[in-house]
Amino acid sequence: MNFNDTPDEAQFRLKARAFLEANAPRRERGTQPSRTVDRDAEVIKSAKAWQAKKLAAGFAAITWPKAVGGQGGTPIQQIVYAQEEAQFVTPPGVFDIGLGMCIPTLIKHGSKEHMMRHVKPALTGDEIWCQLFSEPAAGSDVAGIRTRAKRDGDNWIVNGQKVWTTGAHFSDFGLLLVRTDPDVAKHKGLTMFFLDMKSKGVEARPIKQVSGGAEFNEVFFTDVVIPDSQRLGTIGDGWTVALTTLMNERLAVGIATGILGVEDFLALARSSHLDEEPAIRNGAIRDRLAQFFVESEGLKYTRYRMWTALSRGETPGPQSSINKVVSGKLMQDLASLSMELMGEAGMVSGEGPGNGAFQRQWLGAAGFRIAGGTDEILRNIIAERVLGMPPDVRVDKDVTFAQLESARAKR
Amino acid sequence: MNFNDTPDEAQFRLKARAFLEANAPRRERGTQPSRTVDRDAEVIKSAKAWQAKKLAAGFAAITWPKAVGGQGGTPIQQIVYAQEEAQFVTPPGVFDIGLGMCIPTLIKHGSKEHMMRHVKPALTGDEIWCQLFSEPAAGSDVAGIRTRAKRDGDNWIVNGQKVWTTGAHFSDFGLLLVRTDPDVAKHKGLTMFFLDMKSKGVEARPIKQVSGGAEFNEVFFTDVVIPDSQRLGTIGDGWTVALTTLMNERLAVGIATGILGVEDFLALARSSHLDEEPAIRNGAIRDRLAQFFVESEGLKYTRYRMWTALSRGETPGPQSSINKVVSGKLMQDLASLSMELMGEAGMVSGEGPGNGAFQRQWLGAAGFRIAGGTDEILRNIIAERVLGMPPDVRVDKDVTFAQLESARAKR
Amino acid sequence: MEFDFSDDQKLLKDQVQRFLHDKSPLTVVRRVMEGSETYAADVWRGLADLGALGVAVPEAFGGMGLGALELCVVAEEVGRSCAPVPFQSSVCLATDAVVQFGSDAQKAKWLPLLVAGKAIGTLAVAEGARRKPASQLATTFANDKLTGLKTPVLDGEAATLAIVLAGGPAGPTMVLVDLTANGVSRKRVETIDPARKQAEIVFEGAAADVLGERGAGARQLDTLHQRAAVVAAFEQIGGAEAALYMARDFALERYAFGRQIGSYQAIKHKLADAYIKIELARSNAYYGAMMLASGGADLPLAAAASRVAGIEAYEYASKENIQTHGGIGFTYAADPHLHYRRSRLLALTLGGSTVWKNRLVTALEKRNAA
Amino acid sequence: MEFDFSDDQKLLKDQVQRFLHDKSPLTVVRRVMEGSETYAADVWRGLADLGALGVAVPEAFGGMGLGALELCVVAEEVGRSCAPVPFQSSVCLATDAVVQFGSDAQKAKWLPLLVAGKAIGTLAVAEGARRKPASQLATTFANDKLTGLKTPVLDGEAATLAIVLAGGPAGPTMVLVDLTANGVSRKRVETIDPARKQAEIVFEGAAADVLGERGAGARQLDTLHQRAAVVAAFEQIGGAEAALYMARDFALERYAFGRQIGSYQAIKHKLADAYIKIELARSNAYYGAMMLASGGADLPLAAAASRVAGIEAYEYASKENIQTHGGIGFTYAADPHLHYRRSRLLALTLGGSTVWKNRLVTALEKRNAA
Repeated sequence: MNFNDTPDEAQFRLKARAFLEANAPRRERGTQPSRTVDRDAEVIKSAKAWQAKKLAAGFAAITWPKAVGGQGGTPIQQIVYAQEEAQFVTPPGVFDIGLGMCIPTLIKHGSKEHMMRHVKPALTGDEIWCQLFSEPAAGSDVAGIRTRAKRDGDNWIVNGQKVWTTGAHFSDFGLLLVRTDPDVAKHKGLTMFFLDMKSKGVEARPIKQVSGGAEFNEVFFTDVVIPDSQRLGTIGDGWTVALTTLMNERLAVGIATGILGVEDFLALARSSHLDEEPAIRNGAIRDRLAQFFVESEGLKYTRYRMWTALSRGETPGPQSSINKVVSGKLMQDLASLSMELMGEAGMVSGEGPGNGAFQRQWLGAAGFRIAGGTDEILRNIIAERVLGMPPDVRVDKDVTFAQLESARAKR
Repeated sequence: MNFNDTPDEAQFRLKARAFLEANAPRRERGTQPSRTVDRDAEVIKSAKAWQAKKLAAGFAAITWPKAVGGQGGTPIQQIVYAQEEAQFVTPPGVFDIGLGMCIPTLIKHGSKEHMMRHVKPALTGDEIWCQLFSEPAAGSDVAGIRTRAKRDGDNWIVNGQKVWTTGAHFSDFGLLLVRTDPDVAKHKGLTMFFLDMKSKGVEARPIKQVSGGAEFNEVFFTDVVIPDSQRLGTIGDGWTVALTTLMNERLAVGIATGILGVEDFLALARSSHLDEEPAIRNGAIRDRLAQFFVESEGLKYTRYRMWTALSRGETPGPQSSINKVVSGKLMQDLASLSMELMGEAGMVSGEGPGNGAFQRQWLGAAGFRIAGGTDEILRNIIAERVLGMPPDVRVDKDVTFAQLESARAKR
Repeated sequence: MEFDFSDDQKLLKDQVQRFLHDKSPLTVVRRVMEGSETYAADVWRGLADLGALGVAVPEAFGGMGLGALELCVVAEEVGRSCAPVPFQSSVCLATDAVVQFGSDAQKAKWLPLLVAGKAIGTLAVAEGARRKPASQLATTFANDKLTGLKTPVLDGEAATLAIVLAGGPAGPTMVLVDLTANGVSRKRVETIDPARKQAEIVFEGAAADVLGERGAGARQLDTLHQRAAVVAAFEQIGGAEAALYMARDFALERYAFGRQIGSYQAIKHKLADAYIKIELARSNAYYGAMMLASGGADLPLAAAASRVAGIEAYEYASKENIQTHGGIGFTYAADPHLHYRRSRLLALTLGGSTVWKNRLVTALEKRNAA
Repeated sequence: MEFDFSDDQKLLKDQVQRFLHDKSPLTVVRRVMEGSETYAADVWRGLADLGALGVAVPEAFGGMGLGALELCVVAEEVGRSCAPVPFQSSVCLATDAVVQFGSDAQKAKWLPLLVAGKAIGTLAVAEGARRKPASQLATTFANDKLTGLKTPVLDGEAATLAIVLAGGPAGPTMVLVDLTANGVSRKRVETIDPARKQAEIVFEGAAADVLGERGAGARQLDTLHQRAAVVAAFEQIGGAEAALYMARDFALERYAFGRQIGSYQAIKHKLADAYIKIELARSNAYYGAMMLASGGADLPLAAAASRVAGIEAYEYASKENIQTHGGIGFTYAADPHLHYRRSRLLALTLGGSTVWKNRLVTALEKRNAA
């Protein structure tokens, strides 16, 4: 057991580091990449330039086959690069969804023409993609979407609303899941398209979150015209196509950044007082800190176990599914107790220890436990896919979507 | 707000205390009634004698109407008497199930002849009753029972097995729920009988529990003959009758006794060491102790709120439904932490602080969280009956019991 | 056994509940959160008209001359409505401080104003980041003048009267300061619950009066906090119930996979747990209220238990209300975050759970030693 | 990145797993629980034949000459099977004590016997009810003689060799005692896990040898506990997985209201939580094993984290296994209580969770100061 690189990994790491040293400033020790940034025009421009540079140097689409413009590298190379890049100040990733989810879907389900036209500009950073699946009434239950597309000759006319769309307002293209037939079972009447986000009738509005951030959008569709040539997969087969996208979402290797953790809590506990003694001397605080440590280190080493599997060319086990459900609650509990250590100043959100970072984390954690799969859905996934337990009883399997909707309306 | 008796209650309390003073020794301060005792012949005899004495003095069946042999008293009088009796050493209650559940069911659903024959001997303590509902494959789902009764002229022939029957081996009569028709929906094919526990073909075997106790029995029925005249309610209406019994179970006002609680934990924490300081000085232990206190006091004052409602002649609110789900976990956690305070001696079950009482509680609590409704069932009940949330999806409603059984067998 | 509020007290509760339901819906909370008001003056005036600001103040000073039990039922309704008014600062802390420790002159001057809602009081203790022992206060009181900086002060902008804990030659002393007089300046401090504005207050030789006993400030603060802890528990219980029923209602309306999400055990059991915590808090708080009203010896223990259970119930109910709402729950436009924020505010103003759990055990040790 | 066991180590794991699965099913646990055996001698012999008792003992002394990683994989399988054998006492504590602190003569005398399963070792520290500081030991060692009483001693009846922590003029000292010699008497002590017998041992001038350094007993004990904590975490993880999958299998078989109880979220999420705790424990224990094997500076921190997570995972999985089984779960005839008991035994033998959480933070403070 060791944390060492294999010779190949070490060589790749050196190459990556050399590229980064030459092209980006090193991050100061102790600082963290910011999690929520305004994606203004300047930022988008610099992100595009950085993507082009990475591609040229061989560090974009590392795991993609060379045939589609990737580097033909391994997942562990992707991770090594990400570890190195995290030590430098680089523009925020605005391509993660496009390159991580949309384009792989296009490659699998699109035509040769689609690939010829769209893969290259996405790789070079010229075109940004977003993913339009969730709806106000279809969150955990993605297949419950209501946005309708009706056939009109060679075109489809789309009306409805999407929500939780990251980057809709600066994206060039979007992957769009719509209902084309309400008179069949819920999962059967869906079809997948992609569209130009500048199309007439598309309107993106930012959603203000509790945490103050607004990375997500609501997107409204009013008589938007999409040519049938932009359909991915057959009519009514949208759910199968969507599963490809969602599967790629799960493969994305997330390293949570910008999170206040055990070290921050320890520092705070050392400099705070409880009942006239340093908080770190209080057994209750020590107990909680130990619990935070065990969870946080447990997640870290769970990630290392996954990387080891990748490094050996194996498929990682299901253990990484625990990450979000543990870290959401950990973020929330740690931030909450930190605020308590600050006493009344714990309420102050803009200054004080950490300049309000604990307070922002406490607000943000409430959303982190929901976004991208609620704690409840994730526990279901662990129980069903890892432990092999039965699915919940489904009452929406043998009825049409229209019947479901009218049953709901009647209650 | 106060804890005082009303004048009527105070008078009743004095009467009860005078009766008890004259007839039973006072319990020593700090001792608790034992929870699990062997019901040997001696004990049963003394319990019967005590019941007769209570009845004669007007302290048995306090809340029953005078017409059926009760005292026509109020629920709060019942509670006042129980509070007083708890301060004296009296034989264990072997009549709780009979008088609390079986006889009320008989009174509601039986004939005049049934009442004439059975109520009096039950009240005087001459005859003990038990309740035969649960089965190995029907725990939380009581209506899923398989014990069959087949009609044979004026009799019914019963075959099957019951389980978790308290006091089966010393009971004279039993209230028995059986399936008389498997070809209708689960709840429709049940019928209620009572039977002489000395009938041929009835065999009771004690169940050894994890805690070492054996208050419960398995009861086996082999071609047991029950006259149709001992049927309660109509054929197929057993579930309705059973609900009467179970409803009475819920009305039973339980005061958990013999449980080690916050005071015991505090005493232990004061006399134990953790990391070379008294455990009570450790902040983590203080934190847990405070949590135990809040839960334990919360339950106590919840009980007082219920008593207040009864004292006012009102129906208590639903808050008492929280009692078991809180106290089970509390018992378990408190015992577990107590064992930790004892160090390696915490494993010793027969001696040491409390003479193994914490260890017995730790073992027993695992069962307390299950018996009489699991934590999970109780949370469902709170959600549905108190908060008005929807029931779980039921897949057993529109099929016959026989179909259910064959579907289960096929999996 | 009479362990419940009386019919009269319940009548008062209903009256306050109806008023707040009509006049202080969550839209008013948002109005204060986002606007320039320092508090909802219309709601405050209405509460004053109902007598709710002076239920526990003697009639001689314009109050209703009732007691702690009446204050508790009012608090529960203020909590339920999440009302953006200086209830805790002015009624539970400042007014109570004057009632408990004020001289006749101080009472005569301030109580009628406070009860009528014409003066707003607050308690100013904190001095910036991190907790400090009372012996290390930088704000000082000498020669009837107060100098120093207090922050954050809840309702510090709206308040016209501050009860300030200051250092001085005799030790920590509680003083009374007219915030409209010279030598006082304030600026807003941003906090996690913008519906309840807070301020930094700078005293530069502001005129001040000793409240209570010189040098007894720390002990007086403990007394005030203990009393306010019980009342705050009711405010927390009201808020927790509002959050629980908001979650329940949403769970009945929202469908996923063809079913109400309220039919899933993950949601049902979560809300059952919230109900359990609320009932435990309520039962503890009832005993706290009884001790507060009767001046019972168990007050230190009962107040700590009320506070610990109250914090836990509101925190759990409000955060799981967001969770039950799913994606909608963490939008600013939806209401769940209003209670999430308020639950944290109420958990921090009188000291957090760890401190009170420790106090609880200290009180328990004392009782069991006796 | 090579953060996993090697193929050879996994092979050893499979071998031990197969052996225990075949030869030590839960019926053997019951046999020892209820019978007169002090441990399952047949299982123990089989483990010795596999070399499992000496994986971390140098070949010179009859061991396999492998290391801590191999010991960890063996421990996981012992835990999974709930085997009624003196694995922790003899292999993880007594044998390791001789390896770590023994003289050449002590090693030559005892290790070959221990590895072959011909001697059984144990560590005797506790002296009856309640925890005591090492400085207050009543058992004393002087003039090569040991006098005093130790209880409870895990496997104290089966053991032929005890490593005893005793007081003495030089301070707490670890000594080695042949339990078959004169001056030793023992009697059984009833405990919550009767599948692992414990004893009270009385030493009346029994011959004893210093193990390691005179007066360094407390430090040596810390070292042993730290090392054993990592190995025990694997034993706990194995046991926790066995309990989890026992619960899962039951939940698939058992029907209520026409459905497998495993289709209810209350059960699904409970078992998902057990899985989560087990994975967190496993990941922490892997780092513990790496530090143990490499003698890394992070061992104190990693060992404490392994222990805290290991205790939590096994405790939760075993108690919720009973709960998942419902009524059947608390009968003596059903198997869930076997793991419930064992989880508590393993949580108490090396010191409980509170103590180790405190040590964890001490180690963290030290690392962050450096």
